[in-house]
Formats: sequence, C-alpha cells, structure tokens
Amino acid sequence: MTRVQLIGILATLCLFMALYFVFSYAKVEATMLEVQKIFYFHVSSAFTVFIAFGVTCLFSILYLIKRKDRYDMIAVASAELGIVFCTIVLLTGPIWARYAWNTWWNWEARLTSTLILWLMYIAYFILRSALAEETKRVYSAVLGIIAYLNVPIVYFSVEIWQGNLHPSTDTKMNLHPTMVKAWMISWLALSVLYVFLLVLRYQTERLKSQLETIQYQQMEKT
Amino acid sequence: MILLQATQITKRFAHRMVLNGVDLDVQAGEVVAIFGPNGAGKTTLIKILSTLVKPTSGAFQIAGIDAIANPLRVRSSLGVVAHEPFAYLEWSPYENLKFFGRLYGVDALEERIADLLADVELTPFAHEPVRIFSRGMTQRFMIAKALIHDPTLLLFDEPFSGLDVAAKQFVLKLIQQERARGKGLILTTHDTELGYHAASRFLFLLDGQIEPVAEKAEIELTELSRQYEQRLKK
Amino acid sequence: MKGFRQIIWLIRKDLALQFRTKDTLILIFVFSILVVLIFSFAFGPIFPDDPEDRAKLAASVLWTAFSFAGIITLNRSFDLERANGAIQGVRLTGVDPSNFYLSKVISTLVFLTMLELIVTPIALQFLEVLDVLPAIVQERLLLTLLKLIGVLAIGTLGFCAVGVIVSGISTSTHGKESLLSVVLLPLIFPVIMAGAKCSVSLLTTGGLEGNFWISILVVYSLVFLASAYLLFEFVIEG
Amino acid sequence: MHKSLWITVLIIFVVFFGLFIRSQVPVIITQDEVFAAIDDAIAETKAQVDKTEVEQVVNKALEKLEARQKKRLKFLVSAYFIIWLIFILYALWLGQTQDQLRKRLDQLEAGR
Repeated sequence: MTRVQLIGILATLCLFMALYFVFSYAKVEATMLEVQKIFYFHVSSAFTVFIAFGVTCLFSILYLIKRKDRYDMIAVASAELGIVFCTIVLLTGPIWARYAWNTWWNWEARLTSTLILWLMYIAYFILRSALAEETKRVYSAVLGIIAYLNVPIVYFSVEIWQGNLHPSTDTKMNLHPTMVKAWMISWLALSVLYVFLLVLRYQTERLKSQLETIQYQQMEKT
Repeated sequence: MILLQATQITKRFAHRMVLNGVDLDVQAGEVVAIFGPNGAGKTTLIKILSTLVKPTSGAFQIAGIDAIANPLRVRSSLGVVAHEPFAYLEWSPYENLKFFGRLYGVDALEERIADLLADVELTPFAHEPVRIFSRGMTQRFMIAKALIHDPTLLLFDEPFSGLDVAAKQFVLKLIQQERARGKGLILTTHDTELGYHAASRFLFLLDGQIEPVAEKAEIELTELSRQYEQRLKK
Repeated sequence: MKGFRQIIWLIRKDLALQFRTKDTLILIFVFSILVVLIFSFAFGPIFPDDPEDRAKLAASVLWTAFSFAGIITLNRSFDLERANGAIQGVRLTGVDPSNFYLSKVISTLVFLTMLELIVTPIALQFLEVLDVLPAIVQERLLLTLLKLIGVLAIGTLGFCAVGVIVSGISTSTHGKESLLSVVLLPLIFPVIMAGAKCSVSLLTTGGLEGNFWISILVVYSLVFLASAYLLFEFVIEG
Repeated sequence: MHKSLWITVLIIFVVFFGLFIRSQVPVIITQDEVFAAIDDAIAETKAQVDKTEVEQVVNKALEKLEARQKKRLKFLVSAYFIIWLIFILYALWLGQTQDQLRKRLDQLEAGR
C-alpha cells in the first residue's frame, strides 16, 4: 500500500466520520431545520477554496524565486482543486437559496464573490493553456499571485454591494456546541480530502511532464 | 581585455536541449564568427548573450559584471542586431535613434545621430518611416540603432541574411570599422565565405555545442569551408 | 532621476505612436459610441423615468464602454511593443521593467481619460440623462461632470494597474488576444462595481458623501499598482 | 486508484446516507400512538372536547409536518449527493488520467 492510497483511505474515513457527525450527532438547527445541514460542507468547502488558492499563491511566489518546476506543478494542482471546491460551493449554494429564499440565484453576497473567484481561476487555466512553453510557468505564477490579491477585495466589495442575506455572524453565535463540533470535523475531513486530491493531481502533473520529456527525446532521435 | 566570458551555458526549451555547455570568450578588437546550420542554436545563443533570454544554467560576464545576476547593468555595453529590428517601424530612423539614444542616456545625441546616419548612408531617408525600407536599408538602420550608445561588445545574428551583394559588402565594411575602433564582436552565420572575411576567429556551433576551429591567420577559406562541409555531413 | 526621465520618454513614445496612426483612437471612439447606441436602442426611446434608474443605466453604459475600450487599447498597445521586437529594443537600453510598467499605466490612463472626456458628455446626452438630473445636480452640472470624469479616471487607473500586467502576459499568446477580456474582466470586477456605484451617486446627488466605494477604487488601484510594479519584471524578463 | 474502489465508496455513501436520512423521518408515529396520546392528553387536562375532531386535526398536522420534512430532506439529499458525486468523479478522472499516462510511459520505455 502506497502512502497516497493511505491518505486516500484516511480521507474517505474522515468524510464518513464527518457525515456521521453532521447527520446523527449535530442537533437540528431551529429555523432552517434539516436543510441547515448543507451548511457544514458548503462552508467548509468555501474555506478549503481559500486554502487551495492560497497555496497556489504561495507556490507561485516560491516558483518566481526558486524557479523549480515542482512549485509550479503544486500551484497548478492546487488551483484546479480550488476550482473543484468552488464548484461545490456554487452548486450547493443555490440548493440552499432555493429552500431559504425560494429562488435559485439571488446575488447573495458570498455566492456572488465565489462566482467571480471561480471565473478568475477558470481564466487562469484558459490563459495557461494558451501560453507558450517557455513563458507558461512564470506567467501563470504572476497571475496566481494577482488573482489571490484580488480575493479579499472582491469579498469586501461584494459584501458592501449586497447587504447580508447570508446566515453570518448572529446565527453563528447561536450555534449549538454539537453543531460547532460537526462543522469542525467537516472542515477537517475536507482538508484531508484536499491534501489527498492535491497529491493525486500533483502526481498526474509529474507524469505528464515525464511523458513529454520522453516523447521529445524520441522525437530528437528520429 | 576580455569583453565577454561565458562558461557552460545551457538552454533547455521545455524538454529540448538547445544549448549544451557552451564556452565562449571575446577579447576587445576581435571578431568571432560562429558558423552553424539552421536550428543549431545560434539565435538562442545570441539572445542569451544579449541578456534577453535567461540560460537554464551556466554563467557569463560582460566587462567583468555577472550578466545573469545584473542583466540591466550590462545592457548598456551591448549592441545587438537580431532578425527582428527591435524598433518601432512606424517611426523614422531619426525618431527611433532619438528615442533609444535618450533611453540609453547618450550625450550630444543630435550629432551622434547625424554621424551614425551618415555612416550607414541613410541621411536622405532620416525622416521616412522604417516600415517602407528595403531589407538592406532596414539592416543598415538596425546596425545604426545597435551602435547609438557606442557599445563595447556587438552581437550580430545573421547580419548578412537576405541582403544583396552590395549590402553585404557594406555590412562587412561596417564590421571592420567597428573592429578597428577596438570593439569586440560576435557574429553568427551559415555563410563561410562572408564569415571568413568578416571575422578574426572561427567557431562551429553544432548540436548545441561549440567547437573551436582556428584563428584567421592559421587557416585558408577553402580549408575552412571544407571542414565546415565535413562537420555538417557527420 | 534617470529613471524618472526614462518614464517620461516612454510615455511620450506611447502617446506619439498612438497619435501617429490614430487608428486605435478612432477605433475605441467609434466602439464606445456604438456601445452607447446599442444601449440606447435597447432601452429607448423611452428611458426609465426615475432619476436613479436613469443614472444606473448611464453608469452601466459608461463602464461597459470604457472597460471594453480599455481592453482594445491595451491589446493594441502591447501589439505595438511585441511587433518587430520593439520591446526587446527597449529592454536592451537597460530600462527598469518597473519603470516600463509605470509608463505604460500612465500612457494608457492618459489615453483612456481623453476618450472618457469626449464620450461621457455624448453618452449622457444620448441616454437623455442630463434632462432628468435632480435640481441639486443641474445647478452644478459642470462640476458634477468633472467629478464624474475624475471617478472614471481613478477607476481607469485601477483598470490599467491590473490591465497592463495582464495584457503584457496575454499578448504573448499569438493570435489569442481575445483572452485578455476573459482574464481581465473578473480581475477588475471590484473596479467596475465601485466605479458604477460612484457614478450613480454622483449623478443622483452630485457628490460622494458617505460613499465608501471611492475608497475601494483608491485602495484597489494602490494595491495593484504596488504589486504589479514589483511583478512586472517577471512578465518582461521571464 | 481503481475505478471499482471509488464506485464502492459512492455506493457505501449512498447506503449510509440513506440510512441516516431514514432515521430522521418520524414515520414511526403510528395512528394507534396518536390515539393513545390524545386520550392521555384529554384525560390529563380534563378538557371537554370532541375527540374525533381533535384526532383529525392532529393527523392533518402530522401529515403536513411530514410533507415539509420530506421537502427539506430532498434538498439536503441532493446537496450531499452532488458533493460526493463531484469528489468521486474528480478522483475517478484523475485516476484514469494517471493510468493512461502510466500506460503510455510504459509503452515508450519498452519501445526504447
């Protein structure tokens, strides 16, 4: 059994544990009742998005300083995972919205900013695929940093743009201790899952680069 | 005086080694001709030596300054003529020279421009946009642009390609002139005859590696051509 | 000091080249007018009566027109540098990449602000905004217009701060210049949002009292001017 | 990673998730229990009420509550199902890409 498989099994176990805590352990919330349970994975995913894009930014900076291909691979892998978690936030958000406000999309602040974030990093990948091989890594690193600098500004301005529809501060205060615990465990589970997928994605990137090297070597010969 | 010293320069594009351990040095008053077929890495080498492209590994100094760590500092002692004009073709030679001269911080710029344009025989066209120039005229303009700040080391990438006989002779003359002024010069070409006339030392660049050949005093043109043909066949 | 003079010469170069051919100027002028016309046809001839709705319409038209005109300008500007390796010529003079960045931001800003000066009054007239402005704004019409163009200029500064570095990257992809809009628009979302809100506030109250959107514009511009100033070296030098 | 492994994870998820949801639905409240409870309540409060009417109202109320809960659970289930589907599809896709890359790498290595 490889180390990656071990992390994978750990991630799966953590996820099932989180599910147990969410559905059986945590008390049902008073106003939103069972639908509130979407919140555990929805918000945890949103946090993981920040971590993922943060890792992209960090390794982009490291790449610009050290110029190791490894760092670029980690940055790209993490950006892609950020998009995956972003997609989850964007899909579960409307489900919540549909129940709570009877509409699929209502320009609620944090959902809107997540959408902008999602578009930003989709653009990161579109641009990356169009760049020439020599400049690709440096340029996407620059973009990775600029995009992340944008994150707080986007969140802040969207927050002002739209008053708070989101169950933010006041409901959080009323969370039952069991809910807090379930939420922490969900977040932990998603973090472990993030690490696992990051390793998998990074491996894929390395395999791709190995394959390209061999292909070029063979082309040289002929 | 050593103007340029390069050791073990390598350049990898993605997965392809273009340059594989290039050693090179140029003294003042020396013209080094680098012969090589298309795709041998001549243009890449010139781009690296002109600090426009970073090498994958290796080191080189220009006038004693580490050019990889301080590319901005060494650029003022470089004059580069490449395939592309490196200039704004909507502008006239005069406007280009004035703009680049100012950026370099050239003193007595107006006189310098007048002298240079006279040197390359472009005075009558000083105020025409470069875009309408013939290949030969553009090449002369490019050489003038490379010389505007009186650099000590000149890097010419295929300076004769696409020129007619008269223009080739003209460029040859300019090269000799600059050499007489104590400049160092590297030129790349695949034409052994022109290279022989222009240079004082010869090198081959094959498969990303430099092979020293000879000083001009040691070798005849026919022998040089024969050796080059032979190396190409291998 | 030398760096400062170099910036001035680089800006003069940009403006001189843009005015030499004039095609970019004409292009973005016609483009902006067309955007205004399309909105006018879509909403007109009867525009919303409420002054605030009318102001919102005007703000959205102006910011749409100027964002896309800005994208066209940036693409053109960097095409000019990449064509014939002109930018390599500039690099060879030993100009600090950060100074090159600043010159590009300023020249693009000057260029777009000129466009805004011309197009804003025309757009406001076409959308019949001037007639419905509240009395408080009517009294100080000229001042309000100047303030509006000031806000547009600050927004454009933020736009250029990010736009110059992103177009420096995107123009290296030959033939895929349209990528710039996809990459740039999400990044400048705060600018467009804040700029539009400021414009609405100006057109309805004549001022920006109690409006923090202007501070978002300023903060955004400063954050990205500073970070792109540092990062631009990697775009130019690789 | 094997495809079958991920599909197993998905199936286990669906089964467990179904059990969790099942355990939350109060369908265990039967008619008899309702009658008994109403009898007890009337006896305790000694109120003068029409027993059958109360029974009807209580049953109606229970039905309504159950319907609402079913709606809520539908939302909940779809949300978590989407989350798991995305994770598993992404992991599957990654695994498949890796397998293909490894296969081609082996082919190339063997060809040398």
